Amino acid sequence: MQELKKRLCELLSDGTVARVLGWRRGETSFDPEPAFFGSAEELSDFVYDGFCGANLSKMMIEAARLEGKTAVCLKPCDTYSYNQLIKEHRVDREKTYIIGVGCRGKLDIDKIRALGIKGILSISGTECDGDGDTLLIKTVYGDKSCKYADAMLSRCHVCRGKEHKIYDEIIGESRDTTDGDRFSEVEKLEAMAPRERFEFFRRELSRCIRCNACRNVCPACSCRKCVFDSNNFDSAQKANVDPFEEKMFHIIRAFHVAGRCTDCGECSRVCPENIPLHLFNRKFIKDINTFYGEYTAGEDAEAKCPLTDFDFGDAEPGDVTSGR
Amino acid sequence: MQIEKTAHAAENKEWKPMIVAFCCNWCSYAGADLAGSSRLSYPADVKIIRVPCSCRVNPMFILRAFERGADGVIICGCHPGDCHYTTGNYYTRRRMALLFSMLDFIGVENGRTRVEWVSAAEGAKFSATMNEFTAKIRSLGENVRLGDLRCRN
Amino acid sequence: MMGGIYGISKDRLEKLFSALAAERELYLPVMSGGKVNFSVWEEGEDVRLDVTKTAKSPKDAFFPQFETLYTCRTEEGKLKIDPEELCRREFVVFGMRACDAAGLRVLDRVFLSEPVDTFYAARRELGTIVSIACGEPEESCFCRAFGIDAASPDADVAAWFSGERLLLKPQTEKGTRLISSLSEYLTEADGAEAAIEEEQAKIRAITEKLPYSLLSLEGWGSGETKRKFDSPLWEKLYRPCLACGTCTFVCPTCQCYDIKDYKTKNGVQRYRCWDSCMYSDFTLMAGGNNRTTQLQRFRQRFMHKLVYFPENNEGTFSCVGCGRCVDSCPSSLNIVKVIKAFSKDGGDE
Amino acid sequence: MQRIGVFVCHCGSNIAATVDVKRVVECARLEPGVVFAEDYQYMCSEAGQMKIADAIKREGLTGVVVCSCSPRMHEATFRKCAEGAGLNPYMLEIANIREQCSWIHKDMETATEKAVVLMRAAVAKVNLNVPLKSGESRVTKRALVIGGGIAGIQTALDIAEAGYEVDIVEKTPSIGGRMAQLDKTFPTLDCSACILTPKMVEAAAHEKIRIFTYSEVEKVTGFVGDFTVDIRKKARSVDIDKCTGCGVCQEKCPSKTAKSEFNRGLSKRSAIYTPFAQAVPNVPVIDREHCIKFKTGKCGVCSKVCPAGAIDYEMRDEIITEKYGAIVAATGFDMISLDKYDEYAYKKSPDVITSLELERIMNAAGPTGGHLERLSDGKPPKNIVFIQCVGSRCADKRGKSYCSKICCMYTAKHAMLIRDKYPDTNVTVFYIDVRTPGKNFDEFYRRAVEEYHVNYIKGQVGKVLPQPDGTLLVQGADIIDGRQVLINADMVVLAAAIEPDPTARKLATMLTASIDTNGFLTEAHPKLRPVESPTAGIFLSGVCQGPKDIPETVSQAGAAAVKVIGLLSKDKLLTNPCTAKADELMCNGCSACANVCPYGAISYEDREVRGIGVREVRRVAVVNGALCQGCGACTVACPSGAMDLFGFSNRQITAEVDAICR
Repeated sequence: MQELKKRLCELLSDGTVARVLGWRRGETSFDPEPAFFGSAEELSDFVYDGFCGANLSKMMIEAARLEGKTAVCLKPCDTYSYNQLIKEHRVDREKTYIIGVGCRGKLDIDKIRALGIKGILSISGTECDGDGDTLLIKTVYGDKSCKYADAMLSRCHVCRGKEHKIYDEIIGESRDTTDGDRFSEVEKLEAMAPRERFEFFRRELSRCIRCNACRNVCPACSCRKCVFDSNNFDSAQKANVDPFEEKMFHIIRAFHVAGRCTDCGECSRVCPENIPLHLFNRKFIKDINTFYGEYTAGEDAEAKCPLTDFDFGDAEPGDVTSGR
Repeated sequence: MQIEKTAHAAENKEWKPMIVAFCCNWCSYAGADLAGSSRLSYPADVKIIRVPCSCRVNPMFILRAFERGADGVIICGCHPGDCHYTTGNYYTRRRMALLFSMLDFIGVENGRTRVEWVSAAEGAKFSATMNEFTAKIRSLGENVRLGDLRCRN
Repeated sequence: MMGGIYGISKDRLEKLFSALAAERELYLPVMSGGKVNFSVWEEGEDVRLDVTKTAKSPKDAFFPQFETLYTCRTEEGKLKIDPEELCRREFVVFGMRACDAAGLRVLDRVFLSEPVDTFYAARRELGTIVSIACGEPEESCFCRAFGIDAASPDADVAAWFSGERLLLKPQTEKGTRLISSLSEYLTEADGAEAAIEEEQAKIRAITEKLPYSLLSLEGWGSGETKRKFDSPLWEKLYRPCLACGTCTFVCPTCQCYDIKDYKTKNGVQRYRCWDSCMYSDFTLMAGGNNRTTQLQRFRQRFMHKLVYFPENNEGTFSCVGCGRCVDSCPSSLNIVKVIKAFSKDGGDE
Repeated sequence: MQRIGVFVCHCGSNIAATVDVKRVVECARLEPGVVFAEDYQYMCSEAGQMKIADAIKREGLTGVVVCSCSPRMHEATFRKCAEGAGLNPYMLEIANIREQCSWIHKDMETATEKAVVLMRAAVAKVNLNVPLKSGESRVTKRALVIGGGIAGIQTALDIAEAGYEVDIVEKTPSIGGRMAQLDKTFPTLDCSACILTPKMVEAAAHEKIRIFTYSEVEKVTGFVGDFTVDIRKKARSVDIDKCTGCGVCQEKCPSKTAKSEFNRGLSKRSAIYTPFAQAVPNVPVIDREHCIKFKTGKCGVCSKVCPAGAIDYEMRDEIITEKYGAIVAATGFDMISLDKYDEYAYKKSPDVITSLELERIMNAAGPTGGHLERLSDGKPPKNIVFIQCVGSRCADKRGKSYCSKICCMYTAKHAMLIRDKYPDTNVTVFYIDVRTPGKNFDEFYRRAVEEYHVNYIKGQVGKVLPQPDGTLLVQGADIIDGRQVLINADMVVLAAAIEPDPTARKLATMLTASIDTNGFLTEAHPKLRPVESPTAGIFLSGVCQGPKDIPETVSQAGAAAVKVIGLLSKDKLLTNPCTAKADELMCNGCSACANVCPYGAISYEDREVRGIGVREVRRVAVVNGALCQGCGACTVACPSGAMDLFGFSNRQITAEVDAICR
């Protein structure tokens, strides 16, 4: 992190960039927040560790409106999102200086809590450049520890690789964290009977409180005004009124980001009710791969989105659902 | 604390399926007209909404229909390659393939949605399709998985 | 029976719940999908009284996220209005924490003052609260900063876990009624006072050690409104805010709602649903919105909780320090950070 | 709130026999927004229309629903009627209670119930209708014809004759196209040049026609009535105004190694050349690849010998930008490459030739001076085999799935001409089918068989094997007699499939005109709009749209011209008001809509956007109303719903859904 901080200071002081977008140390060792830094002095609060899971690429939409260049710290998975935003003309590459930061998996405080660890005062072993695989956790109820991997966000277990797809320079090492199959959850559901699937989603979605965190954090959900906030379809709504409304919201949201979603996993990370929202997106990704050939949104900034493209020989909607 | 309601107890009236058919203006709507002028009947449960092209059909409309109590939604357009706007139905095909797959994924019976290509000359096909689709919906019964129960008030 | 203390062994709780649920609706913290929330209890559910904080506060037992106010319909061209009936069933919310119970006092100030919100009042009337002291407070808890004692909840019935027993102490008439109706399952607990005191001491000792417990609210409350409003700190603080409504919807004291119409077969159903000051259409009017930026919306939330509300309510803050927003903010933003930022330099920077 | 009138038509008994129209009227009266409802025997009759018009005026209606037959039948009628009564025509909607209700249902109760629902949906829609006004766009009264073959020439001449200016862009040095390469034409056997060259001259001389030869279309922007086209005039190296066409330069040119394109590579030409003697313009070009001056810097013979001083080695490509109201594609065809047909030994033996090469051989101005002889040894062939459908009606990927249409007839022509001129030559034709639908075509073919005794064998040729003695062993099958046929031929002529000119694909992209899987430009409707592209203002002439012979090409060329004239005769164009429009405040500028627009109607502009609390420059989608055809693909591609379609708006369709489902 020191190297990264030093480089950021340099970029600011030599005038390459007007500001830095990174993470600011929070009140504890596990609540850093995304922040802009305008000077080397402000950077003293800069932090980059295992809890810096937030995908900063969406904030670059805002940064594009600011005067001068912004240096942004992007993890490998974030660079997909950034590419996708370039493709959609939402960010300004010219005004961006991308520092590809290393990643050895990001941590989820809820995972630690789920291990029954309460009253957490501080956590060590979260450094990005460290290579320990144990976290030491000080709590009001005594000292605890857990495996780094056990505290990782679910998405990191099915990481698509630690290669930055776009960057100006890379600082820090990455470590492969993949130990699961990205589509296994989707496949498991597919194998279930429709009735079971329905019950599964009903149970999960019934917890939705329509807080919109999933939408607002999503780099693909970058609409200036969401359809669910406008009256264009007579669809303005914020209540979770009935099980179907959540389905409508989540299905449409997933549909709108289909072919654009980079599977960054932010939706599931931020859900206060722990709803596995990534399942919708992954289902679309899997279907797109199966029906129209492998496609990875954000792999580059040029490829045509499968939903604004077609092939004369595409599968018929009827075959697709009965084919299973 | 989820507000949940269960489907209304059997109303006195016999259940009749409610089916929304989106038809493109150039082929399928004309196909429906031909079915009409050829007196090829199909159930009155099918109600047609005219759209310029099948690619005008937004998934929002489909979910809205289900939310409002539709039991089945069918989209009809020109055959691939014959689109009045050259490429519209190709986009429809992709969009609906993905949407239907998703509905299936969340456990909605996949017979409730359908896309059928019907040309202006295929009155008989239009009628046959609607008969078949209605029969399918009847066999599936009332849509309880997607409906918003308030709309039945 | 008022004043007495009653006990029940942990393994008989399930029986107690059955008895409670037989007569009335029973809300309990239940685990589903890895999260604990209050919901109407059914046999066999995974009740988790050990979890300090539910994801969502239990306020929606009294102020649901969505409720119908009335229904209009046309019949033969004539308009008919069916008002929604007020709550008529008794219910118990079992397992609330001291902070949540205090949260209801905040809601009371809003909904029970004139004009009284009849929907809320009816539920408040019929609902009995059993609140359990927090055996294991968490790091994000800071109820103490608001003068709330996690060790002695202010509710119809206060309860403590002590060893293998749950000790219950009715504190209101409603609470007494509830306890008497359960005499079959409860026994008068001997030496309970001492056990409770012991438990309380333990809780208070832990609370001392929690990082935010000693948060100072100096400078907040009424006064110096404009200075705080104009503080340059907001510009820095709001930046990571996603404008989602998580903090508002998990909060036990947020009380804002929106009223909307749902079109039905032959009319509309007028309903209200929680609103969030974080949303861009919050207080949207025909002529536009008086808060057009996220900075303004962000500021509104905290100014309301820490300045406007106390100003209008004899110094009572509209925050009870439950810490749910601290736990759930996607950007790790929270009221603690705001309070601390201002306390450092009074907000002048 | 609208003031809607509902008019329910009995259509005699067509509707009234199965739908209780009175009940529909009664139900209509209870609908929100409806202030008036009535029924009538025949709404489309003059009296019926009067009722609508009167009610509009009397009741101050702002919207009308007619419950009647299909909108495809009378929507235009009723909208015109509404307009006459002072109501915006787009405030009227039809509920189709005949084709989609009374005609298919027998039970009165059921039909009436459905009719009421359809009425409600229409009322719900009209409640959200807004008056729409067709936009106007100007028309540039000049046409562009791309391609200078017979199709292009004919189209240009017809347009010019009607008094409009027209430009022809031809990529080769001369107009004339494929027809100029032909010797005789079927079924009259008249000389191709004799009927074509006068037209070429006429076009060149016409005061309304400008011809840009050796030029290509580089860029097309704009839309119907108002296209802007960049034309690249390739450097000819010869001043077209000074050159007298004397031909000395070509005679003296020391580089004579280039293959003559016009003679299909069967002869050589000089580096400075005109493709053929009757070229229009009769001005040579310098082929810089073969010119010694350009290759080595030394030579300059042509410049020295040119009496007019027309040679200009410094000449550069020039871009001309011109505005047009209409564009006609007449890019024609070429023969497919036979590289993949090894079995016919086309590459191996000079005596296996294509039909077009035979045309050149038979032509008096061709490589052999019109004498039928083998290219290998110059001997007259005694046995000639014609093979049909080489690459046409082909199931595999090497060829084309379609019928090239002209081969049967030109082969009959060739066979007949050969038998006529060289009666001792045996001519055999292998065919799959002989297709002769056309005026005097079958008679022509019968003559070849009956009078000229051409040996037609139904069957395909498996292999052509060059023999050591210089002959070609043709192994074929006679499927009628069910036997193998072996012929020792001196010459084999392949009727190779024709395919769209390779430039058509690029052009289609520039014009946003669609092409089919075979590369032919697609017509707007295969039957009713065969000479128009789906893209407004783009017309199709000749083989670029599909295989056709000369008479068909000429008639299509004329038809395209009429469409162009019809367009250019207007001063203003009314645009379809049911077009898409983006809400600037909501638009993300993400380009999803533009990516699915088949008409290139959506562009992006950096515009200052103003709204409550918003004032900034943003990249927003702008729909060109003149180009947009209103399909709505963009509206679904747009995630925020910023893009909406007039006449079929999101809220309108949602309201219809709600009305049907409630």
